[in-house]
Amino acid sequence: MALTESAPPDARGLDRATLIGMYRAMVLGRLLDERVMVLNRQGLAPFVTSCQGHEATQVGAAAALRAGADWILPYYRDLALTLAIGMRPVDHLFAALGRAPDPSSGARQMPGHFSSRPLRIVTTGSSVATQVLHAVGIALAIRSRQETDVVLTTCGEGGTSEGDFHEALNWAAIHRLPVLFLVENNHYAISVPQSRQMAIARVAERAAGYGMPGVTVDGGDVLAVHRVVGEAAERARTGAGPTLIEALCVRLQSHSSDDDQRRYRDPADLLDVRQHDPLDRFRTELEAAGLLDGSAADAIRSACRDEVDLAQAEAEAAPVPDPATALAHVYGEGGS
Amino acid sequence: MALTESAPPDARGLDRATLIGMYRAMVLGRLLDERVMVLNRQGLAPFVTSCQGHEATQVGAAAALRAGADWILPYYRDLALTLAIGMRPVDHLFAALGRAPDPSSGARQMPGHFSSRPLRIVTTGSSVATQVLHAVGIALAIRSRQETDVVLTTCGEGGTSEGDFHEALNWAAIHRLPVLFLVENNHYAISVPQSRQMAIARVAERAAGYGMPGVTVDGGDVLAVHRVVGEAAERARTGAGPTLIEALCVRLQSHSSDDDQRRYRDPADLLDVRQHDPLDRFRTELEAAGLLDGSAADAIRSACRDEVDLAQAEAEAAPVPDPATALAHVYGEGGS
Amino acid sequence: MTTMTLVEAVRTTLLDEMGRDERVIVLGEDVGVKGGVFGATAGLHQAFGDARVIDSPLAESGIVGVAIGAALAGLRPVAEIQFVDFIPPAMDQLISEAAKMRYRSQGVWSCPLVVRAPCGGGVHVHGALYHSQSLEAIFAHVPGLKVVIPSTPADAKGLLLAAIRDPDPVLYFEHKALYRALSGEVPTGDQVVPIGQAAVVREGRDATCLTYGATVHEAVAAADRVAADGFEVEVVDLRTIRPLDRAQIVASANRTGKVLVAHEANLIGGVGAEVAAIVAEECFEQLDAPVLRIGGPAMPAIPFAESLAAVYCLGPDRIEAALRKLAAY
Amino acid sequence: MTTMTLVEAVRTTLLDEMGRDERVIVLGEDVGVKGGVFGATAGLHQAFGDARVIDSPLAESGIVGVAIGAALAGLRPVAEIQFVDFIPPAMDQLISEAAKMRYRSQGVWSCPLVVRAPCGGGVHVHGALYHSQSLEAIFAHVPGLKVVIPSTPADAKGLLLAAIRDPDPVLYFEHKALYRALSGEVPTGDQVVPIGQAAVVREGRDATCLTYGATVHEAVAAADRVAADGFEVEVVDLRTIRPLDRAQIVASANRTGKVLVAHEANLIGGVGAEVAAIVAEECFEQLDAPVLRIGGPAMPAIPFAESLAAVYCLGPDRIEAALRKLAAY
Ligand SMILES: Cc1ncc(C[n+]2csc(CCOP(=O)(O)OP(=O)(O)O)c2C)c(N)n1
Ligand SMILES: Cc1ncc(C[n+]2csc(CCOP(=O)(O)OP(=O)(O)O)c2C)c(N)n1
Ligand SMILES: [Mg+2]
Ligand SMILES: [Mg+2]
Repeated sequence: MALTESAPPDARGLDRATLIGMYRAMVLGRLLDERVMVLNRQGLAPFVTSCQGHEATQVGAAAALRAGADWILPYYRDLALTLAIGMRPVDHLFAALGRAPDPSSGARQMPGHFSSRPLRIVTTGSSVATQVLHAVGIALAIRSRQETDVVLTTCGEGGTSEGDFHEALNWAAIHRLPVLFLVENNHYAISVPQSRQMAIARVAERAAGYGMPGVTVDGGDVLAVHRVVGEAAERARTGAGPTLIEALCVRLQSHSSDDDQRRYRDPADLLDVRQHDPLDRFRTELEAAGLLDGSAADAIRSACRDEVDLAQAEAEAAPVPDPATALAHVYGEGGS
Repeated sequence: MALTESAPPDARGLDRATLIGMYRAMVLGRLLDERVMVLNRQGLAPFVTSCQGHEATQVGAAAALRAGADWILPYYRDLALTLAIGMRPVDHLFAALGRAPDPSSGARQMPGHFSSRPLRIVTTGSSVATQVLHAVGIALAIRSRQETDVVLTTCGEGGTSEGDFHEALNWAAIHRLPVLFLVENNHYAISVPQSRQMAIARVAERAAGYGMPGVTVDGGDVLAVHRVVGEAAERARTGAGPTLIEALCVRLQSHSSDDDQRRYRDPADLLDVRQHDPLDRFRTELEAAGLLDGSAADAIRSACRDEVDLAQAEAEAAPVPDPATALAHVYGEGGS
Repeated sequence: MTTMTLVEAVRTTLLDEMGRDERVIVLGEDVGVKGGVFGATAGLHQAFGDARVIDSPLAESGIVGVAIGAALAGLRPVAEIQFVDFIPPAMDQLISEAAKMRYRSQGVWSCPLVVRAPCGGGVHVHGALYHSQSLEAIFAHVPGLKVVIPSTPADAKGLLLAAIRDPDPVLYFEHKALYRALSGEVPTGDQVVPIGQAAVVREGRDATCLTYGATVHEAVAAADRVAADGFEVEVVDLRTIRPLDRAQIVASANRTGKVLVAHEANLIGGVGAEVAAIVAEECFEQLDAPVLRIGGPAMPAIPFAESLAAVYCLGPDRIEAALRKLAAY
Repeated sequence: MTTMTLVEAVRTTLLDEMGRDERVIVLGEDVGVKGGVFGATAGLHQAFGDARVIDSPLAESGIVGVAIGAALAGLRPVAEIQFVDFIPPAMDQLISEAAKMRYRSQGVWSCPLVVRAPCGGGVHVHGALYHSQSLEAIFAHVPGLKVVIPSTPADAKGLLLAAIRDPDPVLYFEHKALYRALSGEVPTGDQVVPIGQAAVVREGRDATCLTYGATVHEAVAAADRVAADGFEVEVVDLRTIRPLDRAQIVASANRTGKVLVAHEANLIGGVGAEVAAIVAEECFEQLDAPVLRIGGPAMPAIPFAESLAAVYCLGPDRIEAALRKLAAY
């Protein structure tokens, strides 16, 4: 895709500021992710699931939605997505370090279990793909109140094997509900390759069987994702129902900080995915279009690094949760 | 489809005896089903799920398999299927009347929960679609022992909405296992019409999303079902993997003896399904082909009626289960 | 006050509450035009239409999962699972999601959701193994869930109102044998029966029978029989299984010094174990006899054949026998 | 005798048993080349290949349902669920199918199946709410299922052999905190530990602590502490949660007259309730103190932050405090 400063770079008319903003969001996601992995190796962050390789998909999707109005039901890999919607690096670092101000869960959940009511990022648990049904229920509520918001829910290609994924797509299709099912297909579920997860080449092939459109998009192409998600959101807003979107990603890191993918992936494969780093790609595109040069890119990078440094300092200074609160919020007030 | 006595009526070369056998199996299923419903109205059989309208599908499928070698995991509507595989009318009447000799469960389960180890009809519970996964596991065992048997499992179109259905098809496709998934689509799940069950016109459209062939067959056409199931079984036996078969049926009776479909179905619809009675249709075809005439048909009918009469007498004379056995078989012997 | 059956109390309460609060929706298999397989939702679809009375696909995890989502977004869903026996496919949504939603978000998100399901077996319910179970103990073990089981039409109404208005997920189990067997007075107003309060349904000074659901009526019958011999049994209907009314349990046990816990569900690991353990710990000094428990035997559920089903069910006879054992101690 | 960790005992037992019995297969998420997220199946894929060591799709109902089918057809599947927290999606297959298969067919069909899953939380296991639960009480309520939880490498081997050779479905839970924390002697031969037999792991005449899993070790530590003051506690490792070893429970309780039941799982409706209720009923005359229970508080599971997790976990301190309460009674 050719980008120029004068002509809008795609049919959706993204201007330079927006494009640079998307690039910055990807860089911020990457740097924060890298930082958390350093903290992990230092023994300070017990557990990490990395978003590296998924940034284009996540930022492209976020940019196509109305942050704070549209509902987001993410999964544990969506660091860059939740940042792009509006969570702050320090929010994620509170979680990584298990500190009380973690807005997602007050350090009750593992990091990567994002939540923010003001941003309409809905709390998720660890049981894979359960949130896909919640997305449908939220869409039902949206419909019943005749609102125009849409719901985005994400999961990995492994998550599509769960019964809940099936039940959710079926329900959404029957009622033509405003949900986007975004599958971030990185071809591995921990160690299980896609070929042992399904007998089809493309997750999007499932869509027809539910009676909804299915699209496979290059998840390394942030603008393509932006376009596809935007179109699906448009359809959803106008009552045309749900869409299954498969974004082809690469998993640059191991499944989690407890995993070592060299034990089950080919060295050649691991080299190959490095060639598909979505950050390098977008940067090259922006440079080719004359929208970014080396020094601007460096400036973005160092601004992001400063932001992460500051966030880390703030998070490290934050208190751990007060044990006296451990038993709170099991039940709400006002029950009989 | 035109039938003649001399030329085999279809590519699979069914001879007259086979065809008449299939017709007889359908008649027997119908008469037994009607009898159980009479017993229900008399207060003797507490609960019935009728197979009426599904006989062509069930007999066609059974006739395409190797009874006693191929495995069957049926659902509660498969009276004619299990009869055609080799269960006896009296077996079903023992169950209907809650008598001890019921081979399926010794009257522990509701009628319609068929089981016979010698016939490889596997016990099923009431939780819809769970058996579909068991079928896959059995196919796995078949494969691991390098046997050539296949597994047939059935459910209604409602059952396809359960997560287990999805998980089963996906697994079978990945491992190319010898399973036939036969969906008896009668367009209703109790009162819920197909349009509220799925957003697609044909259940078979789901198959492509799993990477297996999907076929929709007129389930009122016993020979078409026989052919489709036979072809799928052939593929499965030769290692080519599973098939999803959708047979379009009519539900002539209410969902069960506890239901009254006039409360939620159009009178016109109920009249219309009557026009699609698979028994009338096969009889007409056989007569047109000169393979059956009125008196032969009457003879079949009265022989079946005699068989059912005898079976009823035997079942009514059978004892109810001995309460002393109620606690047996919770666990097996030989555990440590 | 109006006299009605238990199923009618459920139905009219849903009707009233949907009229009062437009956030309330009903969803489940066959709850629409058919009105549910037991008629508990009859007339709702006519009154409130497709958008608020939703015939779901045949998928229980879907029903509960979608209801959770709707609750997160501000609706008040009342999901019906056709039989409690078909709740297990939804267990992950209930245990992993509904129960933990509030806790895991520090109270930022919550899940006000009711899951109704008919439970139990017994006389004239030819349900067999998969239409007869009582699974409340499983849910009573899960922090974040509440569990209620009414034994009268009035409680059916009062507890259903409480459940719908509760800020948290409530499992509301309706015993099938009570649906139409028994009619009772139901207050006409907005009479909530608070969750967590047991009720003394029969007074007595000599022993306490702690029970709930259909067994309450069998226990009262048994108590009446032993009363003929001067042994007066207090029958306590727990009504709420989680949270248990510990104060009432302990007070009654301390008063009488002899306790029987009785329920239809399987005895081993059942609700009775928790109740008996509470009594054993808190009332040790006051007990004049061992805490007895009776419940379903170690067979998977209630068989189809009546001859076998009778082995499962308690009935007043077995409760009476247990009470006489207490009397004789 | 060889010395090894608990996870190594699981692994070598699987290896041995697959070598001995070609009907044994292993299936689950990441059990193949990766060897499981805890390494419990490491080396199996290399030894037995794709056909017997099967990386499943990410679908727990599928794993258990397929295993059930394989068992029906004569194999001996050992299914791994990656964490016990992810068993709920498979609950219908376990409760409705595996548990009832034999009963509902009068013993004609059966389901010899093992479901292994790591459970529990605690020190240095940063599992948080969904990688820390102990759900055994749910399964212990279900007739037709067996539940075992080893606390030593030797029992891990012996109980796994028993489970694989058992004619019925067995849930086999492995406490993560024990996987590598502790090494122990493991007999080399074919040493089965029969299902249903508790073990006295520490003798004592003054009180009995009934417990299982990782808590056994905490209980022994606590017992050693109070022994310093002359109060000798018998610690009984239940090992099997269903069927419970009633004879051993009752004998020990009768001998000492003072009983503490302790486990990591949530207290309310936990296994301890059943154990306490048995003791309260059967040992009434011998008891010198109320049956005490301690277990997980009423919060959904163990939080991520260590400061919060500490509120959940028992540890030797709380067990010691409970034992001192018994001593003082
Ligand atoms: C119900 C359930 N089963 C298993 C797990 C353990 N688990 C966590 S992530 C994961 C793999 C997910 O793979 P995929 O969906 O492809 O997402 P990815 O991590 O590749 O982005 C597994 C097996 C879980 N969290 N929940
Ligand atoms: C898990 C589960 N949920 C609900 C039910 C109650 N139920 C029994 S049959 C049925 C409808 C099935 O419809 P379909 O699959 O189309 O089969 P049909 O009866 O039409 O042949 C329902 C809802 C059940 N048995 N199991
Ligand atoms: Mg993946
Ligand atoms: Mg149907």
